[in-house]
Amino acid sequence: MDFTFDEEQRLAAQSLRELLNDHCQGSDLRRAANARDLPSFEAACATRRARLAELGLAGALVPAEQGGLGLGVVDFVLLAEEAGRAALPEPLVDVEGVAHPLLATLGELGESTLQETLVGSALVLSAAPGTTVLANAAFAQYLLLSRRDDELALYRASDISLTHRESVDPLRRLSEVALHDAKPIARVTGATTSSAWQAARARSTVLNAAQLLGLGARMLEIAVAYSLERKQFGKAIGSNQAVKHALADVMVKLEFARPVVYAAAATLAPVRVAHAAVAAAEAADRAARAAIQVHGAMGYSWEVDLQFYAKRAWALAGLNGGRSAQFAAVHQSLLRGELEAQWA
Amino acid sequence: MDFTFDEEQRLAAQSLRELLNDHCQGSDLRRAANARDLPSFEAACATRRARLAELGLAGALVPAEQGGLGLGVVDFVLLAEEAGRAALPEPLVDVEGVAHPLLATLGELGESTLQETLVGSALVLSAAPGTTVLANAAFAQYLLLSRRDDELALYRASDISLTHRESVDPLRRLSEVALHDAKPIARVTGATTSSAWQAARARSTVLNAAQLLGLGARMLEIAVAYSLERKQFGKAIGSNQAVKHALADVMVKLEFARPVVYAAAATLAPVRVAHAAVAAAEAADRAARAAIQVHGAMGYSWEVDLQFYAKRAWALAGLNGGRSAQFAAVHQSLLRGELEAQWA
Amino acid sequence: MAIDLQYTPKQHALRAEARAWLEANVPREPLPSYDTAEGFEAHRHWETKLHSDRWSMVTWPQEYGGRGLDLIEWLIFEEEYYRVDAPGRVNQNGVFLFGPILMEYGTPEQKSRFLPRLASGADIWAQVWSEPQAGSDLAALRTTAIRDGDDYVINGHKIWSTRAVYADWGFGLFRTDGASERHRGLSYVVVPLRTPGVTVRGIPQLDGESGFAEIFFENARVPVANRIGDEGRGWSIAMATAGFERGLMLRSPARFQRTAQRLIELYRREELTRREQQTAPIDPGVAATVTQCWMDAEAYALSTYMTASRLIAGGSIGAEASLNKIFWSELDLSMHRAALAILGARAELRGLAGVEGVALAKAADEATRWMDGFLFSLAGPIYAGANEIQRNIIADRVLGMPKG
Amino acid sequence: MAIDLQYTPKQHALRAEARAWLEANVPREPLPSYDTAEGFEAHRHWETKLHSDRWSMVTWPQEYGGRGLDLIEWLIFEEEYYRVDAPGRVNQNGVFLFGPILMEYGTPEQKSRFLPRLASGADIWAQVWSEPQAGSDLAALRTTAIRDGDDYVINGHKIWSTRAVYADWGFGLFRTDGASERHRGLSYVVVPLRTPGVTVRGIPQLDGESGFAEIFFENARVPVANRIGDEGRGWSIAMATAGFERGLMLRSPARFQRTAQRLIELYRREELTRREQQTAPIDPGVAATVTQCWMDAEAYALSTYMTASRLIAGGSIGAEASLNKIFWSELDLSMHRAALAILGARAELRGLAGVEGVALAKAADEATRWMDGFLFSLAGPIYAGANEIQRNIIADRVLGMPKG
Repeated sequence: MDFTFDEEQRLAAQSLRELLNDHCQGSDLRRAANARDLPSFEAACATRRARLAELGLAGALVPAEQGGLGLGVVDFVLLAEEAGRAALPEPLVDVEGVAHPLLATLGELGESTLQETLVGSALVLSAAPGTTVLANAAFAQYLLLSRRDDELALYRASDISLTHRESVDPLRRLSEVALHDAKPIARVTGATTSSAWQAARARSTVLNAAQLLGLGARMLEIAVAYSLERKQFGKAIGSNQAVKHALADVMVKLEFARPVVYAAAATLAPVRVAHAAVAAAEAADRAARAAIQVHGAMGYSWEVDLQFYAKRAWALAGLNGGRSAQFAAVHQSLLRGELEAQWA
Repeated sequence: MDFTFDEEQRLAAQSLRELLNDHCQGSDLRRAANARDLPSFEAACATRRARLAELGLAGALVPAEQGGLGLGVVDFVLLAEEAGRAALPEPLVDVEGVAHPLLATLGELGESTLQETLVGSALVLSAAPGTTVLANAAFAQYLLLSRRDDELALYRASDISLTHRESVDPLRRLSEVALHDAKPIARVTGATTSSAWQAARARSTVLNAAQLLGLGARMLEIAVAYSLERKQFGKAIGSNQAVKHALADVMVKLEFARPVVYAAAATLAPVRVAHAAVAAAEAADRAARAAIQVHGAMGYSWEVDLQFYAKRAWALAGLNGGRSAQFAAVHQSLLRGELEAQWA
Repeated sequence: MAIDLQYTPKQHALRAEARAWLEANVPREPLPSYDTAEGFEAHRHWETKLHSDRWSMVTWPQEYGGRGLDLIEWLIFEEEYYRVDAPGRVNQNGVFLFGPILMEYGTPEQKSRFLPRLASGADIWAQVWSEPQAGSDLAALRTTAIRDGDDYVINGHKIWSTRAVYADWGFGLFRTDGASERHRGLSYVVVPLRTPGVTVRGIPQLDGESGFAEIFFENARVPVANRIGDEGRGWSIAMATAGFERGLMLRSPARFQRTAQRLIELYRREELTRREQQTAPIDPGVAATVTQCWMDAEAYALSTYMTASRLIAGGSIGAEASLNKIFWSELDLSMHRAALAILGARAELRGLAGVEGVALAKAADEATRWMDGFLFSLAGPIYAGANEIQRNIIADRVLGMPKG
Repeated sequence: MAIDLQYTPKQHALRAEARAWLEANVPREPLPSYDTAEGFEAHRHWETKLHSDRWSMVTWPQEYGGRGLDLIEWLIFEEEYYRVDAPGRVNQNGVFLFGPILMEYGTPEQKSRFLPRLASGADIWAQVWSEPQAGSDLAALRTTAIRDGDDYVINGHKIWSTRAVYADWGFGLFRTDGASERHRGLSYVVVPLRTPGVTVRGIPQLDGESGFAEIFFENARVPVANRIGDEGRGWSIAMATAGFERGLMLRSPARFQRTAQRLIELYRREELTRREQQTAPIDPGVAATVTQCWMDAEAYALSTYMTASRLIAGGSIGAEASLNKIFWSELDLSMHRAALAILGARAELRGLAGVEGVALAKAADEATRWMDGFLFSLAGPIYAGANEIQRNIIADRVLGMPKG
């Protein structure tokens, strides 16, 4: 029993944080958000994308024998948190945390595509069966999509109908996805496929929870900074007890969501994963509301960077069934008498 | 549409308040609570009981042709609130609000008992079918009890097995009730009986809600007074924003529970009654918690009067199924699509 | 005349008349947002239409184009208005805030100059209170209106003016005595927003539209005749705007009851879908919130009826403005959060109104309405006096607790 | 050695050993409350029993009768302790608060004088901090201990001393410099509670028992040798007690996990009954709260394991004490409120333990346990520093916000 991250895990997160400090500040996000079309959006993100590629995270969760780094989700969770902190527009979590290891389960069928995407010359994304809208699909060359739980199919993005849709988060480029009669370039079926989808969904859920943690922490920082700077009735609003207590409560929510997310990443136990999603979404939502309210009318405006983090938090909170479905999952476990067996 | 109490309703409540100001202060309650046995408890309450009897409320909700005042529940709701405010130990609400009008539905069968209890020479109480514990039964000469919804039976208390039980509220003398083979002195059955029980339950629920309102308001007053008196770090604790906001929130809860309780009393519509029970219990519970916490460690002690009001609030909040069952009733109405039709 | 929650025949008749008129006249399709140029004009047209049958300002006296309705009648009208999802009132600042002030403090000339155009929608009014350094603290205002002959010369910077992007006129407080401090030396002045020296700039909101504006004044001249009430008396006139009626008129209970109803519809529809698809029911937390929201919307309505009855009976106003503000703003937020939780992943979709043949269009429209409402509700606890300030007011003025 | 949430073989072995010992030795029937004379002695006996097999203070060094366990091992022991509902620790003030202070600041003589008797339960210790005018504000203490030869002469009035009604000794802060103010001039002194000049009076609580006491000092004399650490240094010694370990040791996560488990059992049992009786299910609000409580109890446990791991790895403590205090106290209150809501009308019944053949006995026992827990949990947000003060600490010290 050792519930601490090791040096390597912490250093990797540190490197990503430094990169994002340089290339993913509010001004960078604003430039991308103001882009009128896809090419100018990509241009606004080009430098950061290049730096990210150099970081060597490709195939982080892909087994070493398939050319990846062979890491576990727990090795990736702090990276996801950093991506959240920065409201990173790039789908680092969706690709390295979810799609790549899923692609690797196709075995030989997906081998050439895996090699192509690992070296960064192409992007692969995945979406659980039943998904109709997918973020960042417009940038992908390959998509793992399926209509059924027990089928995993790899498509060329160009074979699929993708239509741009607006998200509340200006940095999430959504596409409505329609398979029509597209033919996959590889396809597997059967029970192991359905467990591969389940595992992908668990990774996605826990890593999104980690992003929400990062977003929440960032919004808390922004709120504190603003409360020190902004004066009302002649003193910094941050000296009001009501403001202090609201932000202290945000910190409580964040700090008790944190170990839940890490434990979920370490165990991938279904109840822990669902709990992580609930706790992180709740903490991030609380942070967003408190931060917007501390900003007073300012929090309501496009001009403050806070909006980027808040909108990302709202978008991520709905994924994989959303906070409500994950809460229901924990509740169902309770009704089935499964919760008592979690320890010892 | 006129949502104001009239002069007569307000004056009746005013009279009761004055009586209770004289005879139902914390010191009076404490004397009764310290009583070791039933006779000394009754002695501690004797003056107040005599004054209450003089108030002329007997048969308030009994039709005039049966010797009552012929009032409606809405005429009684402010009186119930005053009884709550004072944590009145006597079962004014249970007798005049619930049992007497229920007894009146027995018609000729209960006529002589009704006349006896209306002139105050005997006390009648009622308990919904299924009840095993009844407050103040030890003081009653007659009990309306039944094993079934569609049966209403009047018993002599002396024919029934009553065993003293402790309540968390030292001023509620509980009895465990067992009918065994007792023979009722009057008995009716049938559909009208079950609606009589339902009406009694609705009256009990809404008038208990009114008592909870009064209790909540009293606890808020006590908390405010204490916060002005008690100093910490050199200033009255009531000057702390955290304390102010907590008490302001109690007031919000109380003030928005109030019209719900009054509307429930005026209409006796099932959803409104359930809503009243939920709102009043929530407001009183909030008031109790805030008041205890404002009192700091003092709130935890037997020495402050606050305890009497808090304990009464906790006891009343569980009656008629309790806050939880009433909330469930509103929720069931929602699921059945009944809530949309409440207005216009 | 004890408590009686039955409507009178006259009240029933009013409801029937309002319902018939609204059903016949409310636009079939929702108007575009009044925070766009096109939507603003569409809403101005709706104001004119309302006014043509005296439904625009039903509580105003008949002589000014109203119906002289009392507060309960007004509540009934509002219930009908929200029942049919009639358009938002683009001129609500003029109708509910400025109009009543003008009737009380304006000169006969001012009334005849402003009221008819306000009533007909010919002039749409914006409120011009806040400044960058004075949010909830109006006494910290610094924008000056200095007398120069028959004019005031205005200099300064106002912000968070609702509707000001497209409105014709603004009303607000200006410092007419440059040397004064705090509450003293402020006057209540109305300003045309399309006049030299006045620059209006929209502030894009979280939802991308501009409901608020900044206004820059550089030697803008308005005649002294634009001052309402005495010079230096602006503070007390403005405070008369800040009481109960203001809170009530701008946040009628019907609005929250309608939202609660839409939330229940969303909940029941979703439950039905899940039963059909045999997936897990909605989580009990959201289920409980939906029920609680219905109860709170009812409580707010009942409370308003009770207050209205008391006012009609000659009673006076207590702490209702602060209590109401806290209650409705938290309710509104709670309802929208619950709706977004039910929508799940659909919640992030932005509207596709008018896009034909798109599978997502209905879901996206619904999501947009709830998300925009959510963003708006986030501001609820902020504007018109932060809830924390309302709690201070309750504690200080009602509960009698000491100032901090 | 990345994150690894598997227990080691050594940890498994410890768990097995503790489980076996506890199952063999824990009293079959719950002991009477330690706030009664009889219950106090029964609990003292249990302390002695624990100590006889070195389970009394498992984190103490072996030389003082402990097992030198690390924090994670301690957590495992606690899980087993609560799993079998073992008795509350009547000497917890001594074991977790005073013992560690004595080991760090005491002289060799003091250690050999106090530690063995503390460890064996021969002496039960009470904490003697608060005074009527100094609740959370310890620097406002006024009770004096003035040097007179080789003695201190104590005068004043302490209050809210837990366990003091029946305890043998008390530890606390006294003003040894009568002219000093605030934090200066305080010393850490231990006092026998059965000595001339010391009057202990129980304070009946909401549940009718006396968990707290007032202590009146009238020229009570204690030798100077009863001072722990230097004269006038009491404040910093006391503050060393107020950190993370204190909060953790007194509120081990296992306690809240056990309560959450009992709550879930209550909930499931009630659901079953209602299904059998075909009555409405438990309301969704309570259902959601039960689920949330389980999650929060888990979160608290995981958080503690994370902190313990960090401390074992040489890390230092941040704001955990304040964060934990807020979290567990609100969780504890929430669990008990949910239980009372499920119990409904049964909740008001007081215990009938030992009353034979009474139909209500089981329900009344269960209700009493939850109601007493509820009353206790109400104090949670108050004692050991009100939650509002903890929120100030987080805001001021961790978030770096300005003092009010």
